[in-house]
Amino acid sequence: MTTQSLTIDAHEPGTPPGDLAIWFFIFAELLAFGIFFGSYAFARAHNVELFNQSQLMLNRASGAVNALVLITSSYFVVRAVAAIKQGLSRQCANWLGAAIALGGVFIVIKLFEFHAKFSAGISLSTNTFYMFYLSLTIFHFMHVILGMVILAFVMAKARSGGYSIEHHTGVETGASYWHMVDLVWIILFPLVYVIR
Amino acid sequence: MSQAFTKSMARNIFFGGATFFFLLLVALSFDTMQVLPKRDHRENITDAVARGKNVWEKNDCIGCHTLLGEGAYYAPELGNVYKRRGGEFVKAWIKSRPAEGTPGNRRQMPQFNLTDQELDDMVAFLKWTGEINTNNWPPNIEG
Amino acid sequence: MQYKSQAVAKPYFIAAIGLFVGQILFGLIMGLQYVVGDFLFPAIPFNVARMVHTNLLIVWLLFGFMGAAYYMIPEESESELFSPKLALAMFWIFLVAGALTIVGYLTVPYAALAKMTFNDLWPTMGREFLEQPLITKLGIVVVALAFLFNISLTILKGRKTSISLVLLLGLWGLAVFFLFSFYNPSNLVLDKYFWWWTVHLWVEGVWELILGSLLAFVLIKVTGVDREIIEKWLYMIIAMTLITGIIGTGHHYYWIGTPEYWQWFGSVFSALEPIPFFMMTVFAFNMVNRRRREHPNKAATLWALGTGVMSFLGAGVWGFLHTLAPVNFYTHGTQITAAHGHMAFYGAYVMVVLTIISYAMPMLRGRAANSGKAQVMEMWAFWIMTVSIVFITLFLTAAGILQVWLQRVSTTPLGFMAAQDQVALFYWLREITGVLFLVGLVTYVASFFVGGETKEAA
Amino acid sequence: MNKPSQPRFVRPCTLIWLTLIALTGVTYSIGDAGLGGRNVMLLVLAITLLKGQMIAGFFMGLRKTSLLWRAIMGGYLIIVGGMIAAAYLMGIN
Repeated sequence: MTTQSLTIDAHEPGTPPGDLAIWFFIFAELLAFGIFFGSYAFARAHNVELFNQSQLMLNRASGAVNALVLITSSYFVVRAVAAIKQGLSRQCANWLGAAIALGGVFIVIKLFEFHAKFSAGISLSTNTFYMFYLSLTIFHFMHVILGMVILAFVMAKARSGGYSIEHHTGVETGASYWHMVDLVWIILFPLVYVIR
Repeated sequence: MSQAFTKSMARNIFFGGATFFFLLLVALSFDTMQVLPKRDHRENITDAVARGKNVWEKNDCIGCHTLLGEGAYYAPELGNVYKRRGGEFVKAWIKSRPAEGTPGNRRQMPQFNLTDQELDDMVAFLKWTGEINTNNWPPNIEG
Repeated sequence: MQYKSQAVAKPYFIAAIGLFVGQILFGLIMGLQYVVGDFLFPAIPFNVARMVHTNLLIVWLLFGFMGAAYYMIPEESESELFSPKLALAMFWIFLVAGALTIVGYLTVPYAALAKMTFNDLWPTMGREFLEQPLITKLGIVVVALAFLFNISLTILKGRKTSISLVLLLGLWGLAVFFLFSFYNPSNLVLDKYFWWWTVHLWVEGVWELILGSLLAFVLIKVTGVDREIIEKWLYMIIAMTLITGIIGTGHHYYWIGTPEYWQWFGSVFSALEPIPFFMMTVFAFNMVNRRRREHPNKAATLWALGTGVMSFLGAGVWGFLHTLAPVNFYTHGTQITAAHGHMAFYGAYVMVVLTIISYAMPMLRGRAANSGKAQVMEMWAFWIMTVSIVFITLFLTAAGILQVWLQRVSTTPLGFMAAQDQVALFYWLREITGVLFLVGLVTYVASFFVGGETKEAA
Repeated sequence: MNKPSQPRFVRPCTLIWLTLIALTGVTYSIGDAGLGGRNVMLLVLAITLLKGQMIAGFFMGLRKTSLLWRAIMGGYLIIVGGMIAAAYLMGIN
């Protein structure tokens, strides 16, 4: 028993799940997004009319659907972590696969949204609102892709039995990153699409 | 026992983060390249402007002056000098620098012995530079 | 010194210090020309002095980096250098090419130099920090490639550590981003845009990888802390550096014709740029506090800690002061930039090169550390130079604030020269502090000639 | 050896998931109704912060960590929310 407990991926009690290094990255990213959100809010304060008007041009429904997609995807990742904690590698990989697929749905919906905006001739230089809208969403979009790549690596390793009840820090690390991507959209959606 | 904070994870974050943000820089630069023609008015870069830039570089003007705020801080900003002083003044000024310097311990500008052609080119370059959309920098005409 | 081939680092370090002295002398000339405008005119006009000052800085830091690599890599790879002869040959080529370039700056009018070196065929000269004639630029590329070839093969045949990997990445990045210096379109905006890909991605990008690995190497040696821990922090620090610093390039794209959105990207990311420097400070102190051995070389430890603190102050704090677009609108291209430049370069790059020299030179001279007397003198030099640079920075900041106020904010703005006359007092103070810096530097050089009892290197 | 049973965090996370879905629906409906103004903004923001806290606490598992970690995340949400609210109120004046 004692030898077994020594080999478990037990991090110090009280620290968040996954590798501590990812949490530095997560908080650095959250900080960058946070400053961007604040900049958006204050830029809006100087341009309320423009922001309110331009906001109406956004596709709120696709933003909301994407929120649902990411929330659900995040939940699937929670199930993946739960599965590996039971030693169920296959289930873990399947839940991750489902989460990645939903990430793909997010990407597709977002691409339709971008396509509509770009074909209307909207770019980063159209006005301050669109500068923020495009910067924030594209920056987040790239994070979704990065998150999917990370989850794909974790899934591949899970599928080949690379994780176990004792050793699954990698799953938790990828999961934590993916939840961060979700968290950012949870703030971004109301801020950019709803609040007026 | 595996650690809660591993070197391999730190390394992955380094490579992943660096690649990610470099790609973002490339993407933003791509957009910038699309927008720039509207801001730098490159259709106005005549041969004279191009030659003028060469004269600017050959005499290391940036070693004393700033141009759009970049360079040395020893002598006035020249990005807006065309607006501030006009082309004729610029030419007369460059031409009239005494080779041995001006009296008193004022800051000195060398005599560069530019030809009339080079002076015209330089002014064309400075005029074009003054028309770049710099987001309203500098704050006032003094540069 | 564990490997014979590490000895090639010695001439590199000596050249670096020699050129450093030259850099400071020309700095003093320029500082005086700020207030006594006709000093040495027309023999050495300001633009020539500045070119010599900045180019010497870059070249001596490169000598320092190369020397550091030649010293570190054999020890890290546990293998002799691939070719010590090539390293020595490159040393002489680089030194002679550098010296000829400086002599060219000083003896021939710049326009004549441009003509002599066929600048018209492929104009690359006359841009800040990249004033070197085309042939010198090509020479730098050749030397860099030979150097990288030598270092890379040494690493390939030996042990591969994270420190040598990071150093190698930094050095390759240095060479790759230098290639942008060959791109000089007649469109000034494009020229400036990609000029920063050399300048910014050097000093706020790949050079910081070099800085990090040098510091990590010395910290492992002087503290005896587990390599695993130090390398893990190294990765985290440089990860944060590039995460913030790459898009941080945007803080140079506010007013040079580039689109407005750079004001947001540049501000957001460069506001985060102090974080890696802060981590570096914490890292250096943390490792020294957790040290497992008392290394006899106290001076090297002091330099390492100094690098942590001063790079945070100079690059982190002084950079942040004027990096936000609304502030930069007023401070862009003033003495504030000069203030930041001086402390950042000293705190980050000068100090880290002096750190590795301080650690390696005694070894190269066959002892674990210099005598107590020599170390005390070196530490005096540390404090004199560091305090001087702090005051130089403070005086330039004061001059800059006043300049901004008089020339840009005031409702009755003064012209450039009129504003300069008003702040002359601060330029005098800066020049006096500059002389003090030279005193520190002379003390530093003298410390190499102080004898006394030393222990043989292990 | 017996397989361990399903971890205890799954059930609360399922409830959190459903709550998040419902709250997203509320936010969307508010947007769809074109509602605006100070009180609506505060409501939407409150919902957002609540959702953020749920994700951080349950999905990310921060509720089981030490006070420091919870404080960093909680502080982050409060500061970002506070900035958004402050800027909004500034825009009204």
